[in-house]
Order: sequence, then C-alpha cells, then structure tokens
Amino acid sequence: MSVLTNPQLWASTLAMTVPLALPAIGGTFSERAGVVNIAMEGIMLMGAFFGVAFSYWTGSAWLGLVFGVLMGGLLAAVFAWAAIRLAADQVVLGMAVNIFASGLTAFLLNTLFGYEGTPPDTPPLPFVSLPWLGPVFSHQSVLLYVMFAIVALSHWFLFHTRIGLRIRAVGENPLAADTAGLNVWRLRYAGVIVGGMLSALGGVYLSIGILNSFDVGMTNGRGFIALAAMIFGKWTPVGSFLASLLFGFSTALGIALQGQGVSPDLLSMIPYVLTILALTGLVGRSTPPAADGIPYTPIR
Amino acid sequence: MSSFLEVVDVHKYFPGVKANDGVNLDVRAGEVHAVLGENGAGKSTLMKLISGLYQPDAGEIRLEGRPVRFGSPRNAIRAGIGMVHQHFMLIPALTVADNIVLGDEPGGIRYKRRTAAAQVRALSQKYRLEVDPLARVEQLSVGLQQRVEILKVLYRRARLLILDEPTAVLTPQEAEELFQVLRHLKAQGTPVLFISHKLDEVRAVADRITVMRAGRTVATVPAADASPQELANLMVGREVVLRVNKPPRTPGDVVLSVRNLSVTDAERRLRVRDVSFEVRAGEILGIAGVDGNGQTELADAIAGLLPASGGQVAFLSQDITRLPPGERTRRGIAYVPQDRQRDGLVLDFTLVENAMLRDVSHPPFSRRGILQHRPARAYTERLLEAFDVRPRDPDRHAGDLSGGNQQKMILAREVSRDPSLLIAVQPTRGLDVGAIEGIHRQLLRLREAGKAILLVSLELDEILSLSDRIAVMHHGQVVDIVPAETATREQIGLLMTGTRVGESEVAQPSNR
Amino acid sequence: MTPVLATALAILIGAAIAYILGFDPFVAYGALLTGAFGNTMAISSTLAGAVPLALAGLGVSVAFRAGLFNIGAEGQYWIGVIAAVWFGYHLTGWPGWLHTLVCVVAAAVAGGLWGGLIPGLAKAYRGAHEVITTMMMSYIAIYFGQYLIAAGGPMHAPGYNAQSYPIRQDAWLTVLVPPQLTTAVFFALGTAVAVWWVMFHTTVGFRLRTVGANARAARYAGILVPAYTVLALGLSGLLAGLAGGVQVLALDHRLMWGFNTGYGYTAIVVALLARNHPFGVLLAAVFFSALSTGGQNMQMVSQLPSSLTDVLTGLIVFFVAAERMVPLAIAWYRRRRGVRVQVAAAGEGGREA
Amino acid sequence: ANKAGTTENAAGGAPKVNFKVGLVTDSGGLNDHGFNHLSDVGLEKAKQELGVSGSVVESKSESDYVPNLQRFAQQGYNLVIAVGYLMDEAVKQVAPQYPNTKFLIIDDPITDINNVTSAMFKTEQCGYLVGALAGLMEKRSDIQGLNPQNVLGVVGGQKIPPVDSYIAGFLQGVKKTDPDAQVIVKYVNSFNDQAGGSQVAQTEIAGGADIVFQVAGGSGIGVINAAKSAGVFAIGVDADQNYVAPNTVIVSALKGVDTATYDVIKDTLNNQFKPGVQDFDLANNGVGISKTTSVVPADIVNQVNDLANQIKNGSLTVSDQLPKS
Ligand SMILES: Nc1ncnc2c1ncn2[C@@H]1O[C@H](COP(=O)(O)OP(=O)(O)OP(=O)(O)O)[C@@H](O)[C@H]1O
Ligand SMILES: Nc1ncnc2c1ncn2[C@@H]1O[C@H](COP(=O)(O)OP(=O)(O)OP(=O)(O)O)[C@@H](O)[C@H]1O
Ligand SMILES: [Mg+2]
Ligand SMILES: [Mg+2]
Repeated sequence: MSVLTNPQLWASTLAMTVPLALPAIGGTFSERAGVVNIAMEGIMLMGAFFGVAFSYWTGSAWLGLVFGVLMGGLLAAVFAWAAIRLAADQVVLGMAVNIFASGLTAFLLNTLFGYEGTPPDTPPLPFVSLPWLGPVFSHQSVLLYVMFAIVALSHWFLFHTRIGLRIRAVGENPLAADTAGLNVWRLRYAGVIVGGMLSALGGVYLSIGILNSFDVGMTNGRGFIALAAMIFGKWTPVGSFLASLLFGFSTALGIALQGQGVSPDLLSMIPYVLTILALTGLVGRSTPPAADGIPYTPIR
Repeated sequence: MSSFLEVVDVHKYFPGVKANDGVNLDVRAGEVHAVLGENGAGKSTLMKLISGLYQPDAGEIRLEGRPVRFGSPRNAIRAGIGMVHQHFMLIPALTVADNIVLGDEPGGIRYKRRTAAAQVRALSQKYRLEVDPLARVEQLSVGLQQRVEILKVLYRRARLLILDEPTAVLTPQEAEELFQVLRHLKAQGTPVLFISHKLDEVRAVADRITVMRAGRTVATVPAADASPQELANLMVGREVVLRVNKPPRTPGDVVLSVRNLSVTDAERRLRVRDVSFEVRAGEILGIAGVDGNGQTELADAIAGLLPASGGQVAFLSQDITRLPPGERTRRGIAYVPQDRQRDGLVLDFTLVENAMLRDVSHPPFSRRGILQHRPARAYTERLLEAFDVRPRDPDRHAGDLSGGNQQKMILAREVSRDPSLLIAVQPTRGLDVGAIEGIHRQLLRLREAGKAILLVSLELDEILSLSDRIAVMHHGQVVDIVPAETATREQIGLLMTGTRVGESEVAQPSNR
Repeated sequence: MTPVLATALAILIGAAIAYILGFDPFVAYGALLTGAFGNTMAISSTLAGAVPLALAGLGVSVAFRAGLFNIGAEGQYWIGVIAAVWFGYHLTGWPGWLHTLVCVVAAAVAGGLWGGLIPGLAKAYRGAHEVITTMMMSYIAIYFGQYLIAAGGPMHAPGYNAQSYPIRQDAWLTVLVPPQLTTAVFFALGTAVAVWWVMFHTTVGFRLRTVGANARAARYAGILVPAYTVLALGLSGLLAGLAGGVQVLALDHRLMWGFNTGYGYTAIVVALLARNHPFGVLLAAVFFSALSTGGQNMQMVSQLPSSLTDVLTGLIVFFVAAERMVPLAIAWYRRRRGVRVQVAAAGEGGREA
Repeated sequence: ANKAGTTENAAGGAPKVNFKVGLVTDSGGLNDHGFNHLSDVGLEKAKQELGVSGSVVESKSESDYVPNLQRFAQQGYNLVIAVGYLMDEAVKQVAPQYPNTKFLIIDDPITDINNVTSAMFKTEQCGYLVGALAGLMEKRSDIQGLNPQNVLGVVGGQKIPPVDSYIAGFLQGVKKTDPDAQVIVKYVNSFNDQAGGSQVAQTEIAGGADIVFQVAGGSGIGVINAAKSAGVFAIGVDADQNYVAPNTVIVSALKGVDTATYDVIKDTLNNQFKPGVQDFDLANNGVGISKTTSVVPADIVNQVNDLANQIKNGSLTVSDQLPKS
C-alpha cells in the first residue's frame, strides 16, 4: 500500500505520539508510586498555557518550557498533597484538577491575552532536521528526541535504579515499604510530581513544540487517551510509548486515508477501533500496581 | 545479664481500644524472650511500638539504657531493631532479593540487582534458609515467605530480632529449623523477642516468657519453670481445657468422593496430581502437609473456585466436577477458606451483609430477589450470639473485627448453613487457645451431627487430635491416608516430607 | 470537608481572583445565585439541566459501586440520543405516550448495549480494562453521530445545517414549568429511587456491590463475576443512554452537530461527589447545573468570563475531596497554640523547662 | 487589566444611548476563532461607535440557550443576538414571547417571526475568490516559494455545511482558473485541535500542496503554523488572519459576521429592523476577501476582482454544494 510507504505517515505518527507518550509515562510514574492520576489532561493544559505565556513574556521558548513544566509540577504537587497528605479520593481529585485547569487556562487566556488567542510572535521551540535518518526525521520538534530519551530514561529509572525500586515498592505495598524504612510519602510525592512534569511537557509540546500558540481546550482529550495508553502499556514507560505509538499511527492513518470518498467521521474512528481490537485481541489483562489509588496514612 | 531493651509502662490507644495499657518488658542481651497472650492482648501492638511503626502515647522505651523515640520504622532499623511482622510485610510483585534489600540496596544511583541476588544467596546459605533470590514473592508458599521475612531482618544485621508469630505457618520441621537460627543468633549475643500461641515451642526455645492479657503484662517467668497449664491460665485468666476428647463414631455414607483429581492454579502450574479419597458422613478427614503442597488448591477445587484439569469430584453421589461454586454451595458444601480477609469476608460490608454473602437468594435473606433486611438482621444476631462473635453488633463492618472474631464469623456463617460437607482450611490459624478451643468444639459438634468434614491444617496437633483419618499431601499428591488413632507425629512428619515408610508399617497400625 | 464549607472556601478564592482582576465579587456572586435560583425561569433551567447529569451520574455510580470506572458515559449518552431520535422520527401513528416510551426504551437499551455489552464482555472475558474500552467506545459513538448527520449521512435532514430530522412532536416530553423543565424530571427522580431500591434492596444489587467491594469474596460467594461485570456496565450504559434519550425528547428533539456537551464527563464528577449514593447524585446534579446556569448569568451581569465558574467548580470538587483539611488545620492550630501556651508558661514560671 | 471584558466604556467613543444588546454564543464560546468571536467584534465596534451598551454570555450546553436568550429579553434588552444554528429552536421558542425585543440569529434561516432577523452568509462566494486566486498563483512558475507540483490543500474543521460551503466555493474557483490542479481536502474533525490541524496540513503539504486554505476554526491556527514552518502559503478564513503569520497568510476569505452584527445593531437602533432572512454576499460586502500580501502579483488580484464583479452582477453563480464524489 502506497499509504504505508509515504514517509509523511510515519512523520505524523511520531509527531502525534509525543503528546500521548509523555503524559502516559507521567501517569505511569504517579501510579507506580501508588497514586491514581487521571489529571493528565488538566496538567497538560497548564503546561501548554504557561509554556506559551512564559515563552512570550520572556522571549525564550526554552524558558517557556521550563516554566510550563514547573507550573504543571506545581499543580501536580497540590494534587499530590491532597492525595497523599490528606488521603483524599484520587479519582475525585483528578477530575477536580482537570476542571480547574481547563477553567483557569481559559480564564487566564481571555483576561491576559484576549479572545484572539496568544500573540502570534510567541517564539516556538526549534524543529530539528536529521535528513540522514530519512524524510521521517526531516522536520520534527526537538521534543520528539527528548521524548525518546525520556522513554529510555524512565525505563531505566523505574526498573534499574534504587529510587525506581523504592517507588515501585510504595505503589505495591506502602505498609511493607514503610516497615522496610522507606519514606512512603516522600516517594509518592516524587512519583506524582515527576509524573506531572512529564505530562506538562506533553502540553508544552502541543503549544510551543509544534506550534506557538495556546487555545482553550487545545489538549483535546489527549490526557485521557494517555490514560488509556498507560493502562494499555501495562504501567510501564516502554509499554506506554508503544501504546501511544499505535494511537499516533492510527490517527495519522485516519488522516492519510481521507479524501477517497469515505466519510472523515468514519475514518476518525480508526484509532479507537484499533485500540479496542488490539486490547481484546493481543494485550489482554493489565493489572495495576497493587496499592494504586489506596492512600497510605500511617498510624504513629 | 544487662538489659538490652526495656519497655517501661507503655500505653497505646486506638479509638475505643486500649491496645497497650501499661506494658513492662525487659529483654536481656543474648536471651530468647517469648511473649504470650490471647488474641487481641496487645502483643503485635507492643512489637510495632518497639519497631517504630507506632509511637507510644505514654511510657518509655529504652535501648541499652538510653531512652529512644522512633518516629518511623526507619529510625528503629538504624538503631538495629529488626522485625518480622505477623502479617507479612512483603511486596508480592517483586523478587525475593528485591524484597530483602529494599531500603538498603547495593549500588549508587543504579540498583545492583545481581549483587543483591548474590548477597541474598550467601545469606540464605549461611543461615540455611534456602530460597531462590530471583523468584517472585507471589509465587512462594507462605513458609518460604516467612524465610524471606527473616532474611530481610538478617540482611540488615539487626541487633534485636523481633518475630511476631513466626511459626503459625511452619511445619514442625520448618519450625525446628527456625529455632536453630534463633539459637545461632542467641549464641552470637543477639537477643530475640518472639510471639507465639504455642506453649510447647515457647517452652522449648525461650529463656523467659512474658504473658500479656488485655493490654497489660501480667507476668514474666523463666521458661524452665512454667507448665503449659499455668501459662494458659495466665493468658486467659481462667482454667482452660487443653485436650479435646473425641468420642468414637462410626462413619456413615460417602458424602464426598474425589477421583484422580488434578488441578492447575491461575498461573497454570500443576498443583494437585491425581488425588483420590472419600469423606463420609460423621467423619473428619484431616489433610496434613507442608504448606504449599497443594492442599489449598485441592480445597479450592472441591469448592469450585479452581477448575479441575482432570479427574472427578462427586458430592452425595452426584458428579459436581463442572458445577460453578454457587451451585455447589447450594447443594450443601460449606467452605472456610484460608485467607479470611481476601476470600471469606467483605471487610467493607456489615456483619449482616457478610452473613448473607453466600445465601443471599434464599430466605431469610431474600424473597423473590428482594432483600429482607429485618429477618436477615435477626438471623445475624442469633449467629453472633451462638458463636460468641464480638462485638455482638450486626451493623459493625467486618473490617472492624479482630482476626479471631472474623474467623468465628466465617465459621458461624458456614456451619449454620447446615451443610453436608464442611471444608475448613486452617480454621484456627493465628487464634489464641481460647478461640481454638471454641472452634475445635464446633468442628466436633458438626461431626457429631453426622456431617462430613475436610480439615486442612498445618498444625499437626490439630490434625492428630481432631481427625478420624489423616491424608498426607506432598508435592500435590496424597502420599498416604492413615487412621488417626494410631498415627504418630513422627510418622506423619515423615510422610509430609514425601518419604513413604515401608508398606507393612503403615498397613499394620494395630501393633501399636 | 462538608460540601458547604468546600463551596465557601472555593467562593472565597474565586472572589479574590475576581477582585484582583478588577471585578466586583458581590455583584458576580449575586448574579450567580439569582441566575441559578432567582426566579421560576432560573429554577426551571437549573432543574432541567440537572436531569441529564442526574441520569448519567446514576449510571456512572452504578458502575463505581461494582468497582468499575465507566469513563464513557458521554458516548453512551450520545448513542441514547441517536436511538431516541431514530425511533422518534421513524415511527408514525403511534399514541404519543407509547411513542415516547419506545424512544426512551430504545435510548436506554442502545446505551446499555454500547456501554455494557462491548466493554463488559471485553472486560469479563478478555480482561480489557474498562477505562480504555468505555472511553474508546465513547469517541466512536461521537464520531458515529457526526457521521449520521453530516451531509450525505443516513440521518441528515435536507437543508443547510448538519442535523437530523426532528422527533415527531407527539413523542416530545411535556413542559411543566417554562421555559424548559419537562416531565424529564420525573424520569430522573424515578430512576434515582429505582437505582437506590435495586442496589440496596435486591439480591442483584447486593451482588453488584459485593463484586465491587471484593471480587474474590464475590467469587467465593458463588457470584458469577464476569456476568455481573457485564451487568454493571450494561446498567451503567443503560442509564447514560436514558439520559440522552430523555434529554433529546425534552429539549432539542433532534440530533445536531455540537450535541456532545460534556454531560457524560460532568456525570463522573457528580457520581464521585455524591459518593455513589443515588439520592446524593440528585443533589450533586442540581448543584452542578446551578453552577453552570448561574455562572452564565454571572457572565451576563458582570462580564466575568464564564470560565471562572469552571475554576470555582474545580476548587469546590477539590475541597470536597480534601475533607481532611479541616481536622488537619485544627490540629495544626491546636499544636501551634499549645506550643505558645507552653512557651508562655515556661516564661512565667521558669520551672517547667 | 480587562482586555477581554466588554464592559469598558469607550473613552473617546460615541455618546451613550439607551440601547442594550445581548450576545449569546453557542457552546464554541468566544475563543472559537470564528463566528462567535466575530460577532463579539461587531458588538464591540457598535459599543464604540454607536454608544450602545452590550453584554455577552457564553453558553455551555444546549440546555443553556433558551435561558440565556430569555434572560436578556426579560431584562429589557433591545436586541438579542444568537450565534449559530444550534440556537434555531431556542430562538423560535423565545422570540414570540418577547415581541418587543428584536432577535438576530447568525447562520440560520428563520423566516416567519417578525421580531427575528437571520443573517446568512454566502461564504461559497468568498471561497470561490480565494480558490480562483490560489489557482492563478499555482499556475504561475515565477512566484517564489511555490513548488512545481500543481497541488492545493484545504483543511476543514468538521464536515458540516458552514465549512463545506467555503470548500465548495474554493473548489469551483480553482476549477475555473487552474482546471488541472489537484485539491487535497481533509478534515481535522475538531475545531479546537491545533496540533491535529497542523498534522493534517503537513500531510497535505507533503502531498505537494503549497497553498493551504483552512476552514477549521481554532484548529486552523495549527494549519497556518504548519504552512509557516514548511515555508508554504496559507489562506485564512472568516477574518483577516494575516496577523497570525504575516509572510504565510497571503489572503483571507472573509465572513462578515462582525459587519453584519454591527449593521443589524445599527439598523435596529435606527428603527430599521428588517425581519426575515438577510443574505450577506459579495454584493453587499457581507462576505469578501482581505487585502492580499505582496506575494500575490497585481494581475492576479485584478483577475480575482473581475471574478468578484461577475459574481456581484450575477453573471457568475457559485454553488454552496460540494461536488458529489
Ligand atoms: N490499627 C488499629 N486500629 C484500631 N485498633 C487496633 C489496631 N491495631 C490493633 N488494634 C486493636 O488493639 C488490640 C490489640 O491488638 P494486637 O494486634 O496488638 O493484638 P495481638 O495480641 O497481636 O493479637 P493476635 O494474637 O490476634 O495477633 C485489639 O483489640 C485490636 O483490635
Ligand atoms: N451465582 C449467580 N451468579 C450470577 N447470577 C446469578 C447467580 N445466581 C442467580 N443469579 C441470577 O440472579 C437472578 C435471581 O437470582 P435468584 O437467586 O433469585 O435465582 P436462583 O439462583 O435461580 O434461585 P435459587 O438460588 O433459589 O436456585 C437469577 O435469575 C439469575 O439469573
Ligand atoms: Mg498479633
Ligand atoms: Mg439463587
């Protein structure tokens, strides 16, 4: 099929994978530490908005990235505080964060920049061209390569470092981890906040990675798709990435197949149908970390 | 000998419970010190106070004469206190080595997995606590998990070792191995503090014994001077009957017949191989065996929770091999599962709801699919009364009950269903002598009433004193079935290791 | 934290934001309140908006009770709308009440099959996580609806707009209090009572709750867990589908582009905030609807962007979840005061130290 | 501090008159980069220049339309503007109850209520003009930045009539000036997915498109962005979008929702409210095209102006229907 040999299909696939894989890995960090995180959508919006805002205010996209990620981390920290310290229901909190962030970013956009949107002269992050890798890599955001590094690093971090082992331990059995001398709360904070920063980076990618503007609700549900990718990927960074890749691919495929008489609405279903088929056909059961979503409040 | 650890008038309160209400304890360097007490006496709470998981509300803990205050287990570990908890503190999804080194892993940023495995292997060889460092803990039997817990403490070179009911899940042989380790540690000057309900082993291993009752320490006595009867009375505060008497009975018709049954578990490992036996009305068939030799899977398969991969199960002369668990229940099979918190009860439900768990579609719980709250409540109240479940409040959540009372609740529910067959797996695990006495009496009453009982237990004494016949399992197979009145501990213990004594010996039990 | 206190705290923060940006918070909040409850029209609108939230929220709560997270109520709602509209304009010559009934039942059944049969079976027999499947099915439903009404689509009505034929008027729900409170409100009330009764007074409800509370114990209790998984997701989807059907019979009477208005997502928050209790769901639905209707009045009167109500909503939900803030704050205050008292005592007597 | 608010009184504006205008957006809100936003622009202009007072409310869901319209009417607003066909039923329900209030609905033909006027836009006409312009550009070989392939791109938001009428016009325009050109038409299937818009545009650009026409609301900002970073040209929609990327957006197809709103406010203020459907087209400057950038040669501009005149005088008609595929 000529569609499949078109390099643009694969370039699009990669470009669409980044804003799913980053929050999916972010969610993985949080849930591996035992905190259910459905707030990726909201945290992405924070990252996206403040990425643009600071890029515009400071004139540097890199500073925009830093502040976008920090603001996402800040929101994640507040979420973490309520989830960990106050043992609040994590699903409710996640929804609260999503509503709050979508409201706040829209509100700030309108009051700070007006209804026209963010200024068009906002500097974006650079694109990187690696033509020797083929046309697929001829025009991709620098964050694509950052994402590749993050996939590898996250895998290494979670499964090959001492902190990674400890984070997984508190997500599986916090009481046992506590009796083994670990600081359960601190590890959980770390997981949630690092995860939040990765989600925010996904938002930054959307706003100043491939574009240079913010729009209300511009994440367009990607935080929730990332949630699905995380589960699909069985709570591992590499799995999350592969699931995101499948999703990115089928989205790109849907775009590529348009214009040949089939309704674009029907073609838009491809990613969702494929995901269900893959899930029921090949992947099957995925089991979350045993203590995922269960607050740990030591009696002392 | 100087005191290594002193506990002075310590108090710890939970909402509505004085778990420790004036506890004094003194553990000397190089001694094995046992703590005895009924369920709920406050033993585990005391140990958690010492190991930093809890902090005392009043009182003082001194280590080598200096007062200490541990804000978290981390501090206690640093001070050299190692604890093996009654409920295992293991992470099933991680490997043995991961579990053991957790919190003190070899490596810098990177976790040196291979070094960890090597260290664990060396350690397990040194103490002869064989276990595969690379196995996942969830795949291990309870006995092996116990070893991992002990290795965890040894790995940290604890200066004081605390074991909360370590032998509850061990065979006599395994227990003896553990005692060897304890003696070894003692010889090196490491004091050991350990909790048990088993009077014999306490007397055999401990130097001194402290008895707790209702949150207080009532006495500390040298082990050599204490008789079992004396200790039991101290614990319970009244006279206890230690021996059950089992009137002889002629068994009736075959109730359960198992033919060539094979069972694979959820991970598709063959756990029961070609097992055949019968249980008759009015008979208790005891199943003895080292933990993890297929007993639980056998019980689950008869109850319908695991599918049979081969063979046949017949109940009251009807083939039930393919029936779903609900249907078996309906036909009269009662089941006390091993894991009461995970399988037997819904901890978030009230006692009424737990009472109706197995029979919700029948009166008195429901009529035509509609729940009958008032009759159900009345029924539950009677149940709590009859089986002395405390607190006697049907609206309490099952999770609020102590382990012993949870077990009583399950037994109450299962027994009052008036089943033809009761399968009971470790019905007295972790219970105190008083509670054990009650449950044994219930089992014998059922036997008296002509029910068939399949009793799976790791306690040889329990098997020996209650059973009419004893089937011994090893590696998924029934090695032998022997009549109880002639069986001895040694004989059963040997069979449990898979060693079959010469046919003749087993065949001529009447010589004894 | 009690919802009242949470709301108060959120409102305080919202007032601060408004004030900083140069708006008068009193005017704004006054408008919010009168917009939601100030007159018959406001109350009528608030209650009308609460109906779909309540029905879909009940659906989400049923799944939660069985330990399942139905994140796809939005799509089930959408499918309910489609089914109701299809029967709504295809059937002719039926008595009005029967026509309505057919549409409602069709919506419920369609939602149930969409949310229950496919994700339920996938979960029960393939172990596919319901969060993924319900969400994917939700997107598919939304695109399917768009396809149906797009130019050339099977339900597209001729004309300039992307919309379906309208439901025949005889099947519309009757308006009780103008402008738009219809008999739909009885569906919400009746369904809440029915859900409450089924969950707490029938064996089926008991089994559903058992599966949710402890699936292993449920198996031990003889419950066919896979069957009840399908049942729970089916009921959940059924109620979300019902929400769509009832809403379209009450309000728009046709399928239009832009119909997916997020009820299914708000329903999740409604269910969570109500702690999955049916009557709590009713209250929470009214609360969220009031915030939304009132928020628009607030924008009208004070020109504060209505996105501020989303900020407020997020804060309220957050504070409700973070109920332990209050005891924690009290304990912290006591400790601080305690320390100060001790220090004072030490200063006076000098002996305590 | 309040850029977005619409309450500010124009410092140097017209004297205040006692005339209140209420604007109800559909669920797309004021950030839609489309008709809701433009309507607000028109209202703002009326406030500045005519001295009317105005208030905006953004609807969240379909159950909000009726109460929002009704509130304005109840509070004695003189004119209530409903943006979008989604409010069709709501206007039909509310308007008859408030005969003293005038209503304007955008993009939806309501005929027989005498206090309702409908503004309909012949966007196929401006679509035609930018299509013709693109075709003419594409045929030329002397324009910097165009590739030799004869391919154009269109990115739609969703496949709905207000989008497709633009696209229909565009296709006819291209056919007129560059019959051999291949036009790739794809949809983002969302109006607020900039990243998606950017990907769809990139796919078309990779397929050879060097002028991309976006009809995709917020997603269209992503389209323009993609064109900009690929170094090709884009055509804006609804408003003059040159400001988004001055060197990329060579022209925009204008839908005069802002002028229509302003005009209806002005007419109503002057007691010249006309009920029924008002068509806004090239002839009455209801639709049009923006000033082109210097990339577009003057002769092309002239040819396009000729075509515009033909449409205005009726000698050329443009269909709002896509060709059957
Ligand atoms: N975390 C807790 N919260 C509330 N009550 C508790 C808690 N832990 C223990 N208790 C109560 O404190 C009392 C002492 O419990 P503890 O676990 O110390 O008993 P134990 O002597 O170890 O009993 P067992 O032999 O059954 O293990 C019991 O009444 C128990 O119900
Ligand atoms: N164990 C079970 N698992 C799943 N569904 C069940 C189970 N038992 C019954 N049901 C379903 O619940 C419905 C009502 O249950 P009910 O218990 O009243 O029927 P029943 O099981 O046939 O009655 P009985 O237990 O008296 O034989 C039945 O129609 C059946 O479909
Ligand atoms: Mg204990
Ligand atoms: Mg039944």
